[in-house]
Amino acid sequence: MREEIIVRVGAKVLAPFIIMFALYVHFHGDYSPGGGFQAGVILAAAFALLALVYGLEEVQRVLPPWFVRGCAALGVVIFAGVGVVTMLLGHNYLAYNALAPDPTHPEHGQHYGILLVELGVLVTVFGVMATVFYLFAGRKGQAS
Amino acid sequence: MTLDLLLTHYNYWVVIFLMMVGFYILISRGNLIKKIVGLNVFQTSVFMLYISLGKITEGTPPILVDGYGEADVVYSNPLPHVLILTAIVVGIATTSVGLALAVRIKEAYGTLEEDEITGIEAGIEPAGEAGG
Amino acid sequence: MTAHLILSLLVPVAGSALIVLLRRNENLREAASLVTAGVLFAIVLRIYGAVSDGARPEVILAEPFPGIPIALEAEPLGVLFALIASFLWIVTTAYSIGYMRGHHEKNQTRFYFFFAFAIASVMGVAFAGNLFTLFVFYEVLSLTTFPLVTHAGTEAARRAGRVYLGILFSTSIVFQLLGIIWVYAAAGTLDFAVGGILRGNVAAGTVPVLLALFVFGIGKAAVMPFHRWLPAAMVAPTPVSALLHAVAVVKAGVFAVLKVTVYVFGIDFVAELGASNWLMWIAAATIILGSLVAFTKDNLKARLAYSTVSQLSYVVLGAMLANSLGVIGSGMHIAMHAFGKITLFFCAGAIMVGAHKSEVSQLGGLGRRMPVVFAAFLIGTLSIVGLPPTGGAWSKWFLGLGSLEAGQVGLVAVLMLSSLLSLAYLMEIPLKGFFGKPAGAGQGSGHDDHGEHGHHGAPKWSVAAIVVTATACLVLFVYPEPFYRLMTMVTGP
Amino acid sequence: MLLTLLAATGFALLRIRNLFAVVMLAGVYSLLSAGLFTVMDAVDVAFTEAAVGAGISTVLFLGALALCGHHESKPGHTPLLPLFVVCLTGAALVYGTMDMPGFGEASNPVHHHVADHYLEESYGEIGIPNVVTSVLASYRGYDTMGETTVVFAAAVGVMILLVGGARARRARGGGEG
Amino acid sequence: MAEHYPALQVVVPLLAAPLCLFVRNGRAAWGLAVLASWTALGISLMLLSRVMSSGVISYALGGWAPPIGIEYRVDVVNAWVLVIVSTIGALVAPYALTSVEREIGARRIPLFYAAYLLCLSGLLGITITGDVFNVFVFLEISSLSAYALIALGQDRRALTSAFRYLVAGSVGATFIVIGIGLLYSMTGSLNMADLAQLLPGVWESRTVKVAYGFLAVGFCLKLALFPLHLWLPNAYTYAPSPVTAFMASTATKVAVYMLLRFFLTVFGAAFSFDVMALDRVLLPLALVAVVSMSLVAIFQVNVKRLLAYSSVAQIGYMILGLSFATVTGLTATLLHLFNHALMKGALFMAMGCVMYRVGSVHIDAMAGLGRRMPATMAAFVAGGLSLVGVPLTVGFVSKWYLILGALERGWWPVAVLVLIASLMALVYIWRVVEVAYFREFTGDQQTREAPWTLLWPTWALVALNLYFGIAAERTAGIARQAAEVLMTGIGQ
Repeated sequence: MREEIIVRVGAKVLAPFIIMFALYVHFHGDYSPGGGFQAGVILAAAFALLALVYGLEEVQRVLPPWFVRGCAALGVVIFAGVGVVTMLLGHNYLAYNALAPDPTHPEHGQHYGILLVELGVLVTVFGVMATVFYLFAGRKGQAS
Repeated sequence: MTLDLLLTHYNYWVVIFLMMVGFYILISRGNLIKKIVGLNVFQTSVFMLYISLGKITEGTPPILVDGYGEADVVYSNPLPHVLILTAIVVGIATTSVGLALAVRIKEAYGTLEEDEITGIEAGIEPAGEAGG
Repeated sequence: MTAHLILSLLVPVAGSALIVLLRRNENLREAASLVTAGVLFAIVLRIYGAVSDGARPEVILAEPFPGIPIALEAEPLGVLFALIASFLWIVTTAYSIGYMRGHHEKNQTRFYFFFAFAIASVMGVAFAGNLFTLFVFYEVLSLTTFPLVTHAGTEAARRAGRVYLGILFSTSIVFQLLGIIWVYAAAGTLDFAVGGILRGNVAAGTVPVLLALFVFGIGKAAVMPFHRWLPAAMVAPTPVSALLHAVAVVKAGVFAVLKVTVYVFGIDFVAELGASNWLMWIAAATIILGSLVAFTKDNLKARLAYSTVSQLSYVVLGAMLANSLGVIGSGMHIAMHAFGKITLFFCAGAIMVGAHKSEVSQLGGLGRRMPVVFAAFLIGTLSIVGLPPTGGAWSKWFLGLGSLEAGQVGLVAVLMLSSLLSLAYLMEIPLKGFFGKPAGAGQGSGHDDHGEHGHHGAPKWSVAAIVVTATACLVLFVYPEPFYRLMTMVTGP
Repeated sequence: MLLTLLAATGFALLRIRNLFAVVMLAGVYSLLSAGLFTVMDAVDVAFTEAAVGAGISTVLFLGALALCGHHESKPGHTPLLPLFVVCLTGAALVYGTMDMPGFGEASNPVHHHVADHYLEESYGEIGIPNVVTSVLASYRGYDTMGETTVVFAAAVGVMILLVGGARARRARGGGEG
Repeated sequence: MAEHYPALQVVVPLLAAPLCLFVRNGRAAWGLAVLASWTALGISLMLLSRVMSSGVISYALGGWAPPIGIEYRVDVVNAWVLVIVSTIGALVAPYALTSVEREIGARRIPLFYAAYLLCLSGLLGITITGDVFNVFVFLEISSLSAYALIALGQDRRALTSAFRYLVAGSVGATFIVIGIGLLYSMTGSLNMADLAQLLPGVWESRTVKVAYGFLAVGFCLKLALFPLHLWLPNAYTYAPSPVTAFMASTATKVAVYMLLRFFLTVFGAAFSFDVMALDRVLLPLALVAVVSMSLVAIFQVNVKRLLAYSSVAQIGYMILGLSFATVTGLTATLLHLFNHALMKGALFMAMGCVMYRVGSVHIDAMAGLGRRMPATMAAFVAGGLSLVGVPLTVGFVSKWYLILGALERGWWPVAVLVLIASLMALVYIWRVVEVAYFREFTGDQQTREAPWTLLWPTWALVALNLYFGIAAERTAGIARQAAEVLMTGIGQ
């Protein structure tokens, strides 16, 4: 597959678009279908595509396994951390209103909160999907 | 009455049929990967049941067109969607762990057929226990 | 006085700790054992003094269930039992020093440790303030005596231990515990009370069933068919057989039966309903059958064990008679049989250590070499049979009177017959000892390996203990007063 | 129509023993169900199902098949018990739906307890038009946190199982317990 | 901070889990796990004391009042279960250090602790939540991490048993989801308290009854009620020792709790017992479980498997208490939740010590260990006696209430069966004891007592066994209060 120049170029061209699309899905989640989870999946799929075309090692040089693993954990920390922050601000767990204490416009705090937790979801899902993909793909050589 | 029931409920019943196909694959097939496929089908069908619950005839997706829900626009119920989004994620999580287990089982036993695994385990049972 | 109650439990426990601490020096260790026993007896004497003056000290140790505490209370029946057990513990400790050394037993520290623990649980049984506490200490006693029974660690000991714990636990869990919870469900309390707690709380028809749950559930009373554990327990070292399986454990069983009958059911209640009639005859059957089996046993300890089975049912019988005389006889028999039977076991042990003989048929002529031992055996025998001038005569007397009062002439006959039987199977031993011919060389060939130890005769410590208990048997004939008074306090005027 | 296709796919899944085909069909099944979700106004769900069911999980299945081989052997015995269990379960469910409110009726209780609140108040309270996102990230944000954790747990699980590879397997030979 | 305890209860271990992946060293991950689990224990104790003194605590997550948002609702019942889970969690965590270093490869140790913490937070989350769908989410957190933890066992059969558990667990979870969906379709609500208000209006509908059935099957799969227990024995046998100790003492307990919560609070005791005849369905199943599984346990040669079968039997006791449909019966169930966690925890931990030194838990491997590893085997004996139900141990306390409950209903044959089953427990425990104390030691002469790092958590549990066996007043009081809450239902 490595010799197929069209595939290589195609993948190279497509990948940024997929990543762009993922980010669009993420940030436009408020207005249309989509959000952190779908974006994370798509993002991971982009790298999976690159890995299929260029080989696992190449992609792992850009995105080392420890990095994606860290992402998987980081996302959870972000999400749960938002809750802890709102708690420290004197509100209930995950009560985003605490993030922008403006009684007339509670939605501001909600915006920040949703943005942050969606980011957490994105990071975790991307990290997890990439990790799982690496592990399955990386095992190929060892199977008897 | 019967016809009425049929018309208003056939959707559920087809979904139930699909569920049962998945369930049947899950519990009757010996191949571990096929079992996981069955589990997927089973769960996806359950998702359909939920989404069916949320559907309102003539409704539209629950994305507010003008900010506030106007009376003349009927939105489908968003809550089942949210639940199922969560459930889908849970489903893929289970699938990935199940597949990882299947891979390891294949490596350890050289097979993915439940019968053969049971046979191997029965075979090593005495030696394994006594050697313990 | 409540402090004394707590001390009666703590002293043996502390003693056992001391024993472990002093395990390096056996003299100190055994001194600790003796001192503990002495202190305990002194404490029990103080309690006796208070109780005979009419005090009823009580103390709550813990309250596991709301309304069901683990409580200690000293009342006459319990004091009687505690008095016997703690006194005989001193004697047995002295005896076992001689025995254990003479027999070169292993793991002596473990032996003394669990022995002291067993005594602590015996005290708990004696002073139990309610049925729950009684059950708790009863079970603890089973557990703490298990390592003593299996002391030898051999295959035979393991099997015997299985029978021992198996029967004691299954009866106590399936029957006794069921009975206790049933009583609680019906009466809403488990406290012992004069006159019982069941009157008016249960249907008349269930009383016999409930009573049977206790009589059979208290497996330590060894009522047939749940007696098998007692002969099995004889694999233990002789001091264990002597104190625990002739006195403490088995008496804990019959004591519990008596106590339950008197304080949970109430003798009048039982008598009115005739709830115990068929159980009387079970006890009577055990008396006779036990004696008959004893006849067939050539092994001395086994013979004594079946004799115990038979004699225990005297006590159960006395309780089942459900009248004052029967109960007095019952309590007296706890005391009298204790002194008699412990003497017999001491003698058996002394013969084993001194002459390496364990079978009745090997005893011929030994009496001339061990006159003190065999004389004591004779006294013990008389006491068990119930002949003057020994204490055993009194308990038989009251039991007989009780049977007559209950209108059970047949039971009097049973008592007579069994006395004759026991006379026959026990007298064989001193008779053989004094008048029989020494065992032939052919019979002894199997025991040649003992030759190098020689026939030293019984250890001094042991002989001293034997003399004490045998004398006690005689003294109790002249002076049964303390026990009699305690029992009349139980039954009331 | 979609439902019929789904049923056909399900049946094919049951019969086919080549696991590659099965996995592909499972992907098709997911896509079809995504279509169904769209028809039923669940666009978010459809999007996710397409990405997950047809995308990621197919990739994972293929990865697993590459490691495990792809033929399923013939079942050794007639699975009567499973069939019975399945029929019983299905019958119970159908029985249960008898009293269920009709499909798509706006008066169903489902649509009126908390759903009304989400549709009517969410713009004021949260200020974004996609109600699904509002509910997902805020009203039931905690569920979503749980969901994120589930995904993370899956990653931990897969790592536990597949990290280390061949070395771990050799060690296994000695560790018979 | 006190008002946030309900959230912190779950979030502390949940946050600690990803942090385990950032520390590269197994010991640091262990430190995190210990810290998080002890914090969770502290929080659960404070929650319990607050609930006891001032009643139900409702915590609105995200600040959205229920039923709009997700609610955490703590009453005596789940505060009690939280204490059970976090107690075991707090003792297994320190125990794991030494055991895991022996049984699990170094690279996986941080992962182990991450999965362990996830499992703990999942179980706590299931217990504390007042929202039925949230139950499912946290159920999956705990289940997924449990599958992975079990698969960490050294034997390759750990893999297959984890897979079987995964299938059974997923079927159970899916059934629960179906049940929840049906309930939702009839009421439109997911909040437990809310459902409890709404459901009486639709009691008569077949949908609710079927939902009930699906939830029942789902929970019974999760709690391994006979005959849905088949996944359990192997899973417990081949999992690493600390995992077995943890799972056996918590996972099935939480499943029992869910059953109680759904059937008695959400549906209501009246519906469960009068309409669905739950008691009459569960009674025979529980009795068969108690007797047959005790019997099966007698014939096991692998001690961990023996204890696993015993667990299935003990779950039967808990369900039996429920089937009495009385406050006393439920008290027995709730007490046994706690007590069984204590005794099985101690027993499996003792087996972990044996595994550590001897490398096997086959019954023949126990020969002579009474002398070689006196503290370990003494702990086993103590835990075993508790399992049998000897007085002064917790096992006796639960048995007491169970039999009292049976006699209150006048079901004395049930009481007799329970007692006979406890004799069977005596038989299977005693088999091990005899081998340990009466057989000659045949193994490696180097075999010594287990290290104290393993022994102290084991003995801590043994001590709790004895302490709450004597001071059962407190536990029994809480259990009774909780039983009354369950029987009267919510808001009445």
